[in-house]
Amino acid sequence: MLRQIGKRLATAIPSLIGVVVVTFLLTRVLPGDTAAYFAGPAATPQAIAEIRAKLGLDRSLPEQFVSYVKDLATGNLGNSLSTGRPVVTEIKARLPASAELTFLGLFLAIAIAVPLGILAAVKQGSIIDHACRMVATAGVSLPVFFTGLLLVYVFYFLLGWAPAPLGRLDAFSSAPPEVTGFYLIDSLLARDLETFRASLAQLAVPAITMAVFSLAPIARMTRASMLAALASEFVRTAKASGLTPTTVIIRYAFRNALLPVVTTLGMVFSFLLGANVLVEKVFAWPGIGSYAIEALIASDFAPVQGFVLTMAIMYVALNLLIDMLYGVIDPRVRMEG
Amino acid sequence: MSVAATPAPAQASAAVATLKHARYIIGENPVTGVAFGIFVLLALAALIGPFIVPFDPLASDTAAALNSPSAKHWFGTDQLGRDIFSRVVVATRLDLGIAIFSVALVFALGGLSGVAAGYFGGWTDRVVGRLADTIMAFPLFVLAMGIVAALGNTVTNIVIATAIINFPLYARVARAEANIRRDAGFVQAARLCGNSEMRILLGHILPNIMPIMMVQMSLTMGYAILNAAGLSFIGLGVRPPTPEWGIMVAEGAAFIVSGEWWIAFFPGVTLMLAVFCFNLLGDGLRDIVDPQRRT
Amino acid sequence: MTAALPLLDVRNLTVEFATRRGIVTAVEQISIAVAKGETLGIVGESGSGKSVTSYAVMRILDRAGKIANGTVSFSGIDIRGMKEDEVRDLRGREMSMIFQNPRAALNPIRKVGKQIEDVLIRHVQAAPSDAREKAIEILRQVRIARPEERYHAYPFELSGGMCQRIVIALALACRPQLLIADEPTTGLDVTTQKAVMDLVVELTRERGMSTILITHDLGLAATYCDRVVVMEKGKVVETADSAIIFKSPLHPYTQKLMRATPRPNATLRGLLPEGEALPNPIPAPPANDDAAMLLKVENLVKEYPRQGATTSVFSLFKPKAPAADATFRAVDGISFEVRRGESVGLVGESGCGKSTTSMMVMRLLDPTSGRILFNGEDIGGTKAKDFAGLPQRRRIQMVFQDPTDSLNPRFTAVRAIADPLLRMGGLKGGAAIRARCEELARRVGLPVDLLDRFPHQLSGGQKARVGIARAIALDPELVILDEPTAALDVSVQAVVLNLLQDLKVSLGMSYLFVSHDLYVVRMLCDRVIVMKSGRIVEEGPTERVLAAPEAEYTRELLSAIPHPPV
Amino acid sequence: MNRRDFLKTTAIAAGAAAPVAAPFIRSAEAQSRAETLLVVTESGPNNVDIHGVGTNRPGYEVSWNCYDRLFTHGKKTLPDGTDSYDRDKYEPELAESWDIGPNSATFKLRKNAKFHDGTPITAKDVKWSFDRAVSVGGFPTFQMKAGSLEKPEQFVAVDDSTFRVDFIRKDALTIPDLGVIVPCVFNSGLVKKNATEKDPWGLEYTKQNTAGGGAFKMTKWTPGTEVVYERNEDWKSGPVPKLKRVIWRMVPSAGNRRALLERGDCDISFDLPNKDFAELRAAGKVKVAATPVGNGIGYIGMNVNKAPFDNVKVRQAVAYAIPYQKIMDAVLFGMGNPLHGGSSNMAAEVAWPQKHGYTTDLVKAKQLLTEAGYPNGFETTLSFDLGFAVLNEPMCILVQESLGQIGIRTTINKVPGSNWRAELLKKEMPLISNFFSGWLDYPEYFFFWCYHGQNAVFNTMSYQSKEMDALIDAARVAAAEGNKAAYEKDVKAFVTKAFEEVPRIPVFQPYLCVAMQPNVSGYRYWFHRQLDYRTLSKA
Repeated sequence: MLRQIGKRLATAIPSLIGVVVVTFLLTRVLPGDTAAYFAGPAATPQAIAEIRAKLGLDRSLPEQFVSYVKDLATGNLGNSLSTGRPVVTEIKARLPASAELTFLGLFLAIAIAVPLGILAAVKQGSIIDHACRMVATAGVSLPVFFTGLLLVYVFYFLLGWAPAPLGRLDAFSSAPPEVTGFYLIDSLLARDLETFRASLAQLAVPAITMAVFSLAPIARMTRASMLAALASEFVRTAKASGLTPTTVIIRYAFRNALLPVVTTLGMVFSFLLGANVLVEKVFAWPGIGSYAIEALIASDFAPVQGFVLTMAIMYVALNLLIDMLYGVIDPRVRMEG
Repeated sequence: MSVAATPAPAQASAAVATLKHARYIIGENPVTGVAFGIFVLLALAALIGPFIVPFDPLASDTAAALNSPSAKHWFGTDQLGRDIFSRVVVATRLDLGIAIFSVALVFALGGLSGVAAGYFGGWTDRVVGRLADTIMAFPLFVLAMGIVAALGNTVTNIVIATAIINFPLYARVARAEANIRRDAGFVQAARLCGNSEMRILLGHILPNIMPIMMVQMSLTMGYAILNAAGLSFIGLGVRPPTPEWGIMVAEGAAFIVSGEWWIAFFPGVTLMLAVFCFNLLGDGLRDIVDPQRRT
Repeated sequence: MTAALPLLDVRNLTVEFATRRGIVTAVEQISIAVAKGETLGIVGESGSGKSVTSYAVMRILDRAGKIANGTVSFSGIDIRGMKEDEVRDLRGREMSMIFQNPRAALNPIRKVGKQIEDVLIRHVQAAPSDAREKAIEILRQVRIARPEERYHAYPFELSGGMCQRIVIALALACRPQLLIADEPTTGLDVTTQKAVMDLVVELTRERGMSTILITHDLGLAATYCDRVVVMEKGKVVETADSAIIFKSPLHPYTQKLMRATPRPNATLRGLLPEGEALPNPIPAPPANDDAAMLLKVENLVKEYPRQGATTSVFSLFKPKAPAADATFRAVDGISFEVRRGESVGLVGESGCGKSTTSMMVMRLLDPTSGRILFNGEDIGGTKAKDFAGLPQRRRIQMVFQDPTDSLNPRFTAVRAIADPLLRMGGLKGGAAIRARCEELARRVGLPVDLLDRFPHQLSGGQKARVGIARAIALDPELVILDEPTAALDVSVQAVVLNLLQDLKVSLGMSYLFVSHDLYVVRMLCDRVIVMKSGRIVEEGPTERVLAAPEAEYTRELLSAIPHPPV
Repeated sequence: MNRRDFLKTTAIAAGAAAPVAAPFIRSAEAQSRAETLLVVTESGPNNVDIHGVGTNRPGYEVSWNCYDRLFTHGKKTLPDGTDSYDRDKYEPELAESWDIGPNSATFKLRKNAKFHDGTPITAKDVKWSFDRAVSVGGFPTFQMKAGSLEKPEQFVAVDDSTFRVDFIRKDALTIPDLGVIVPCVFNSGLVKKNATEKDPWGLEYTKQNTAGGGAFKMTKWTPGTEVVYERNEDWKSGPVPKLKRVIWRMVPSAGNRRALLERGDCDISFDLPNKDFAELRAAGKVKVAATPVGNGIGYIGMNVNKAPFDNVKVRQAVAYAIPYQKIMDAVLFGMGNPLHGGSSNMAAEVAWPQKHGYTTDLVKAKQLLTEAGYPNGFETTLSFDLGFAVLNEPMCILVQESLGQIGIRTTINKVPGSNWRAELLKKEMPLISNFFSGWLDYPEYFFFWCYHGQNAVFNTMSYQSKEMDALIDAARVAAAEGNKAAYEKDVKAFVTKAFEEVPRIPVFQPYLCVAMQPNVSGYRYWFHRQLDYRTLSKA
């Protein structure tokens, strides 16, 4: 098993190298003049040149790249120019917020979309099937920022059910003592139900926004692979053996249909990480997505590079997890290793 | 070239059969029918929209700013008094354009390289695979943002960025489908007939994976529009005053709380309908273009 | 046969399917009875409604299908009128079913033992505590060696025959009264087929069960059934004891089917229905070097890497040769020859290397070593992917096993036939090519008006003809026939085999005929080569090999083939 | 079915949310809530040191509230009833009293004033801080220079509580310049302790930590998310603020900020779109203070070094083609003073900004364009700062449309906020929409940076004219010498010239708008356009 993980990680290395190079180049092509930005409103050209030299931006691209890679090798992602803090610290502080939101969104999406997909497949061609398709498709048809703003408008502004979109906790609650960085978990560990409810309340609307966006691909894939599984011969055998519909649908059909669904999850996760950026902006969420946008707009290279690299590593880790899940679900995959 | 061997009447009858089949699919699946209807409307709007709209979509009229929907302004007016209905209709061409061109581009890039990877295997496969993996490892929207920010926010660059982030999807689907067929009987037969590898790839394999690619294209067309909208939200969309759904929604969103719901609502609904329609068409399309499911 | 109440009594059963073209009647007014302890064969070609009948009995028709009329009673109980959960109780416990393609019939990601347990527990034949023990016992009963270990196996770890035993174990776990076996051995090698069928017969006899054997293979029905029902296009055309039906079939369709089934001493013309015999073709003018060597294969070897052995992470950077022990030989140094105008049969069970050999000769696959001489030239040295550009390409053609798979779904028949003409025919202009295609169509007996159809609009036999027309379009000297009739019904097979024989005579081609069926080979081939595990075990004139096989393996093969009484 | 599931999920989530939607009902928090101010704005500080490299506007706010200056400004009440700082009235802050002579100014510091860490504040700290301001370069040095504060030698710590500034030349702006944000007093001991050889002024430390003695201490800062202040209970440089705590949250979505205000979930916010301010003010649920920004204009600038804008007739044609009233109505929603429609281009008063004589007159514009040799117009690019898109974008669209009618075809170029400064510096954009305001509310100060031939970054039009330079310089001298008549003449002359040659077209003087809950009082407008928490209180 360990060898397999190692192997899988090794295959990810070229992609990660690709990510590092592409991000580096992309951030350097950005039109912003970082030095001018940080020289402030009243800077003279000399002042800007000084700052440029100080930031090392006057060196050639290859030189800059080499020193960037050297830093990377020591785990140093550089300092954010705009906040002055080490990018590693910032990402460490913000990643849990994004991760908590993204995972809860993904979890919600799975919890809704998978049953929908199964239902649609079992009742293929019926009104229910069409309705499932419509609902899931409608969710993915709106720009995610718009869904978010709409939900805020309805559930916060009009109805007052949701708390103010002020980030992870309202201004007057204090964060639970940090263990995992996930407020939901940390507050439970601290047996602080009040904070748990407060942070869940803050999470609910943004997580729903994310979930709505990712329903369609999961539901569509669940339905398609369930249909394939239900039409398979082993399901016919199971039916001919008199097994109950629940056993047939769940233990025989769904377990087999899971593989493509799990594969889709990897892709959906990648999309969610992107959508996350917009959702965080809408909900004033102190995650790394909003951090990255601000940095990108400020042409602040280091955080953008750090963000993309973190996301890439998360993506690789998730895919590793999915591969391992594959092994759990499908013995054929396990044997090949 | 090869079509010469097939006389025209056969083509015509095939076309008639396709039409009949399409009518059948729509008859059987009302959802696809509805989606198709929306598509026709959108296509119509894109073609003749600019000639039939009641107002100049760019003309401001501050005296009539922020009017709610009325008989004169069906969808109301925006902050500068521009007629939202006219803007929504005129924007169809640009939005469909972005969708179609980005899909065409990603099909040309991802689809073809994916087919080649699946068919030839070996280093082609490894290179395309690595490329797809690398792109996939980016948070896709952020990559699009970066590309547009770096190259400048023109329509062309939005199209390019959208195409690039969809590359892995196309490459993977095309690769998988080509890989299944690389040793299929008809491919072997084509080899025996003296077809070169390139001709087999383009003339035999590609047409056969088109149905699946069409589904993929239909789905990503919707995604392309959403992507453009997201870029508009963070200020990287098309240039004003060009009407575009995403930018109208993004700008209109600021007016929701103050009660001018129509500014974001109508472009939003149109955008949603378009994406919705592409998504649903994807499913229906597969039935229409896949001859094996026709009898 | 007996006055006692039949175990299963199907009367006036009509099954309809809602399809895109409206209601289609799959089974019409059929009546079938199965007595206790009896083995009934239902025989028919594809589309005869034999499987649908069994699904209707089990009430596992898919959503689109429904029983429109008739009654099905099992031990006197009306199955049609039962509630779904009541029928579910019957399934698996009172009547059960085994399917063709055993590997697909098992849940691929569940241990086989667990799958048996599921059924046992469902029908309260075992409690969760002793289910495992019972499952292992049942595995033992179906002759699975080391059942305790196999309990933990997944279907993909077992051979096809072994999987079929598991399926049988599933079906018999709860000791039902009726077993429906739907083409249980299709896709299995003849030797495996015999072992599986013998096992089914033994187990059902010993338990006094009734069995319905659904098959397209008259030989199988004749060997194992007490009574046979012949179905055609959803109707029962004849029912009789098997001893009687094969001796003196009454219905014309039964007669036709009987004739078309290859038997040890049948002739090609004899396969065709009476009165439909074709005129003999005019032989092609004999070539000058009549008995010259056309194809000579010397020490042909094909090695494959063992699965999973070469996937190195860094293969992008340093592709390395697989180690010697990581390979296995699909074809292990064989040599043979085909003379001009000769038909040579290449026979063996699945995995024996016969298809690999044909692909290498066809130059679709590169051999690991060895020589392939065609007309005295070594064509083995050219890479398969470059061979399309060589002039020899048009001299060697092939007819594929699966006519559906071998036709591009997006090409019309005429386009498919025209493909080699366009690439290598040297014909100019659409009209000339069209004319040649029509000529070829007439030659292979394909109505010209079907030429503009797509493959999915053609029947299996018609598709086979398109494939043959394409293969002979360039007047090749050697045609490889890779199980050209394996996917066809017997009556169609009879016609196609005759067509192939006639074409060979009139065009003066040589055939390399790859098949698993010795009787078919016998009718078409002058010589036969028997392969096993990548090697040739026996070679010689067909009549001699069949009449007096020298190799033990050949004898085994011959004896395993079921056939109707001669 | 699935729809019902979805609604159910939402309802559960919302149900869970309900009890905490109004957290302030919890009695324990009620007290602190009353003494806590919740501020929401679009963006937060990137650096809490005004001397730092590239400190943004929100950073000014931290500096203003956490550091003391020698003196501060008094209060005046504007005609509409809002409070404003008084440009001409100085009040003690760190200095109890001061004495301004012809060549120097001497300040007596409070003896009991302490930094946040308890260290007493001495004249040495003041000197060190001022030395730092003139030495670190960049913005602070520039700002000091604007008041002729250029060399460390000018600053003398006479004894622990006496501090003297020596003048290097006569400059009327020297004393006003000591009252801006930059000359703030740092805890020199603390900063020096955290300085390094590479960073002798400890900029890295103060970038993230406050080292002052102001009325508030910054206790927490999460960039892009939140800033939290606590009141400095030991503050001696003024009355102790009423607010105990200030929480400042960043909410990027303007719609959400308005929603928070309207639902009473935040106390104060000041960067909403004008339309929202106008509507909030009309609705009356929240208080809106709108104060014209002193010495500030929104303008359309033209690059006079590039054809066709090198032709004054073309510039005048553009000035006649700007749809002023449309902009006032549809872009500013009345939250600004119009600057068009004066009786003529002759300056009417000694003030800046003031009305010019241009109006929207397309016939005249077309005629001027024809005279200039562009009867068929031309093509150009109109650029704006995406960071201020709410205002700029609709304005540019209106300008674009109007210019189109006289044949000037423009492409709108949105420049991301980060690039704007760099683009301005290149001085290559032909046509821009921009905003500028000077801290020091004196016309010659504005003109010195925006019209003077020294061509500073804010002279975005690259306008150079010897006459103009002479007039501006003369006005500065006249001001320093107290020659009122000469000063007034010069100011009127350079304003008139700016209007005649019109390298930039003043379009409006914007209002600084702040919306707050009715129970928030004590808001005061400041030249730096950020909040001063010291005077604010909650009922």
